[in-house]
Amino acid sequence: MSEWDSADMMNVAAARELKNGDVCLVGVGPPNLAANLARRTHAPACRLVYESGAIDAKPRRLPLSIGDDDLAATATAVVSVPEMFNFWVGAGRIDVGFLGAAQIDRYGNINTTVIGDHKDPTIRLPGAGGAPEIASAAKRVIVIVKQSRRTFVEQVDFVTSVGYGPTGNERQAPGAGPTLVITDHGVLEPDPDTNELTLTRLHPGITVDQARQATGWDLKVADSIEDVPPPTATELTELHRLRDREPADG
Amino acid sequence: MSEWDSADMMNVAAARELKNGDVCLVGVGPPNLAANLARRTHAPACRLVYESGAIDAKPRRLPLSIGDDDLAATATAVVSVPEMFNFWVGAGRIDVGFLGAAQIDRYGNINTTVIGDHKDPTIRLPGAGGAPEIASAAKRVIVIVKQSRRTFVEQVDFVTSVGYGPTGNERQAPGAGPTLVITDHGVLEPDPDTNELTLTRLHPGITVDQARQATGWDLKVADSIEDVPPPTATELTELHRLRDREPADG
Amino acid sequence: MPSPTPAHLNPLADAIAEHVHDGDTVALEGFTHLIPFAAAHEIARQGRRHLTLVRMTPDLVYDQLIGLGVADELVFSYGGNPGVGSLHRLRDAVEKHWPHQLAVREHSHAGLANAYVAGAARLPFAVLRGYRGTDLEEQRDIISSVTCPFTGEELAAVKAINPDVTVIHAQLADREGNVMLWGITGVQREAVLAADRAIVTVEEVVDEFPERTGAVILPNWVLSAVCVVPNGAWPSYAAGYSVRDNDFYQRWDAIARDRTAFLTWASENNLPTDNTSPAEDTLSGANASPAESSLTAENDTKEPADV
Amino acid sequence: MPSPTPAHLNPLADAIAEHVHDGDTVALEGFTHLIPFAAAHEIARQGRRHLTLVRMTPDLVYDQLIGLGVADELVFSYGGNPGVGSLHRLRDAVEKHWPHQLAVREHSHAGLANAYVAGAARLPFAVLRGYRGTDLEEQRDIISSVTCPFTGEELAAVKAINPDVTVIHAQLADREGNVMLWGITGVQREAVLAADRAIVTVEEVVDEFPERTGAVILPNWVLSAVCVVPNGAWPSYAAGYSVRDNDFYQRWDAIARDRTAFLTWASENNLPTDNTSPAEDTLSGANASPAESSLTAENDTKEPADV
Repeated sequence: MSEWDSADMMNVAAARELKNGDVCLVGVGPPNLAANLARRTHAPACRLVYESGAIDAKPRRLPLSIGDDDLAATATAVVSVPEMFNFWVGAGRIDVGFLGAAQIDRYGNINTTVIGDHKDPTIRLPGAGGAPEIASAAKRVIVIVKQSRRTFVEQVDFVTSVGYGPTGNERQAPGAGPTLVITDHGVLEPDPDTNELTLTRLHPGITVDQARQATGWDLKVADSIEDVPPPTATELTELHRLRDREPADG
Repeated sequence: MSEWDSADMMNVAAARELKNGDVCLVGVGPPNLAANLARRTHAPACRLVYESGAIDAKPRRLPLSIGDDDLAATATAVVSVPEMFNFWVGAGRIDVGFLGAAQIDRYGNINTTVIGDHKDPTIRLPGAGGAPEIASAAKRVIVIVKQSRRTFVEQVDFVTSVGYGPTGNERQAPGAGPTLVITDHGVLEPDPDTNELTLTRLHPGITVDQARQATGWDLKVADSIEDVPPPTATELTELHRLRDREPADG
Repeated sequence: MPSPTPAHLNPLADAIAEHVHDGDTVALEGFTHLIPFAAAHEIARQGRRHLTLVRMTPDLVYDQLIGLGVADELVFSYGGNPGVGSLHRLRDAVEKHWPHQLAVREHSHAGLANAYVAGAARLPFAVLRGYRGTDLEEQRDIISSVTCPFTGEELAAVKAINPDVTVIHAQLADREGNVMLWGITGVQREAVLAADRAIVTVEEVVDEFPERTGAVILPNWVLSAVCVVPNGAWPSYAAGYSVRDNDFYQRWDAIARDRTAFLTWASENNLPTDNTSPAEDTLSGANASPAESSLTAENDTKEPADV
Repeated sequence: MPSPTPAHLNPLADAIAEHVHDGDTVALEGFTHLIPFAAAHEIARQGRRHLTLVRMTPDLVYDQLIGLGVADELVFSYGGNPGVGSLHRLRDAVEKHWPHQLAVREHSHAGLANAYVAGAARLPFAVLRGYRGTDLEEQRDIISSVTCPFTGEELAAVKAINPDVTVIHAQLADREGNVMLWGITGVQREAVLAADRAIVTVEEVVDEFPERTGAVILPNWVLSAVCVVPNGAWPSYAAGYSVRDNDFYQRWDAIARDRTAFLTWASENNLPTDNTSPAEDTLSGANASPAESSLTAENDTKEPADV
């Protein structure tokens, strides 16, 4: 039960950022795991919103897609997709939005569209989904992404979702932008002056040098780095139960 | 049962214009009476839509307002008011829209807003309601209004709903505009070339001269005038039953 | 934006005192059905002044508030007593400035509904195909036009409405303060989501919501207060709980026609008025009937069930 | 505009033959839930070509149609196999032009949802706050901007989408051909109302609709055809009738990764393909597994009821 890897640590660290009462827009993958973990541990009253239309979903097991019937069946309300984006996401009612990334640059700009040219790509990625509006309108945006030189790049091939713009100063959206980037190495936060992503926390056993090695630009590092506490036994238990699609413990 | 007055004739003549299968947007007053009369007589399959959101309402008694519970309870679907105007009225899904008028001019432009100046009116009328969009988007617009020099005026004090514009040529809306004006004297139709309202039919016992006397401009009269047949016994029976708020006969 | 605090079940007087302030822009919505009369009367009872009142159909509820001197401005789209006639207090305020002048901004139903829609989406305006060629367009501060960047077509634009507070009546709340309404739901969802604060009066509190086709559910975290006020929509109605008191809508015509009758009605119902003399210019006093103590009357006009 | 004729209960093959033509713009909607797979397969079986396929989430349903050579163009907002990975047929068409080149226009979810909303309202465009600073804006023919005439704020505009035909799956029709769906209802209402013609497959026909909170009801006169196709959403699901066949979504990954496996699957399910050799360039053939005859398989992965 006490074994965990860097991906577990990433999900646990993301879960810890959710506060009780937060309205959280949840996507597939790590965000889904993190948000449900938070709800099963320290933030039972955080409110899960899925872009499929489910508001205040209380999934009994980890949903396998954002359109699982369990989400609709346990939600306080289910709304249409246009209403979700117009009246809930776009209107700024989301406290925390989680995003993934195929590529991210030092100013938090995100690519999930293509590697290569948009008209003739080397790799066609899934595309935008709800990310551009979450990036634009959520009060806090948390990016969850494994750190590597392939992902943390000098320049993204395509801007799908805007962070702070090409030079860090172009953001005009109503939300605050990416407030945290949580990786399998640690946590990056935008510099208060320049918005450049800065390493501020390290996961247990990871060094600054390893984080630098996994970054495709000259990584800015905070003067004092916090150590992220390792996953607790409770966090690990619930993480495993979620992955095994078991209901909450107790 | 065979007694009737000019107001009855007006309502009966309006009801006759509804065809089986027509989608009809119904407002309070004479339109409500006419549409429900049509449904109880020759057009049982006409579809009544109320701007309150009721689609395919099948009221068992004459509704006293467009928001009666009987409309919602008998409708195929009830939608929100924004959806009604955006997806149903504005989108052009209404075959027939009925309108009333406090003032109407020779080009079918309608005032239901004020007598006098808008900022300091002599008489404050109810205002626009759903009329401007019905006038704009319905495939056929039927105006039901008692004819008098007070109502049929050279120039309306305020254009609430557009007919064919100030000189008859300014209409740019997607619907056809006022195709019929049904009064207590007869029926007026726009001239095919000029769009000027032209007397084309007379109710029983009404003369052209009477219609001219009740018109505040030099009334154009068709070369050959049709005689409107008087109300049938069935029409009168159902009209009285509707007014008495009785359910349909049989 | 609404406070993220979950809504509580509150006494109505407390909710109005906390959330409705002098000078606020206030929307009381409900399209014929579920009109929040009890909340309106509480606003009047607490003596609120200088409100901008927003509502698609002012109906009796705003006729009363306007006559009581609560409003400086009215934003609306259809101001009649449906099936009866004029709203005489509204007319008296506009035509004769009694009890004081009332500024008016008016839309079509489509325009005002879309102004709420834009407000709920926190967009500055909404687009619709309408208004062209009408004199309503002269209200340039709320109605303008935009050009489609793809087709070049010119369309109407209406300015978003974001009330300081929206008040609605609904059938049900659950124990957590989530709210459910059904039947004709009008523009209530949009009006609530467009507001900074939202107050809901409900018929009753239940453990669990029933299945209701066409129901609107509002989560507690977009609501500021939920108040249990049975029959809080009277003389309007709440589907499943009451029927519309059509007789009162008829009787109101006589009360509202005459300033004296209106002031008597206000006094009998403990609704404060400005110290305005009714004598100077009564609108159509000739056929006014004496006021009836109708506000507090029971809903005595239930129609026979007809299902 | 849809024909005013009431919808009939039709065989699916007839409805597709009558209403879906080569070269049409076709939207098959359903957000994870109620995806009209059976109708998609019928479109493929009838050999339709040169379609512009519109769908927020292409999902397996468009991965299949794209691999079968049905589409010339794809309009979408998120093209993944949710929780599993890539849509390999979509990628093969875009990256390697197999079986032929696929033109792509893409939105965000908000943009595409609003493009349907504008289409349903028969407006030429919709306004939203989004896209600014993204490279998606480079698609100027579908994404542009407008300036608010009241505040001067610049906002995004998306061009309306009006499919020639929209196809959805729903739980119920009544005997008159009105349709009811509930659960996650996605963008189906808007996609149907935006289309010239609409086809609905349903689980069953009932005398009367039940009460269902959150249900969407579509009157028969906006529908061109209603077809009874039980389990017509498999391997997606219909709330109250089936659960999502998550195993098939997993298995599809192996089928779709490999052109040979895909062609075998198509052949086994009588779905015509273009005469394209799979040999020339297989995307990631290394870990491809043999095709399973999954299309016609029973939904064998019902999960235990968990209420």
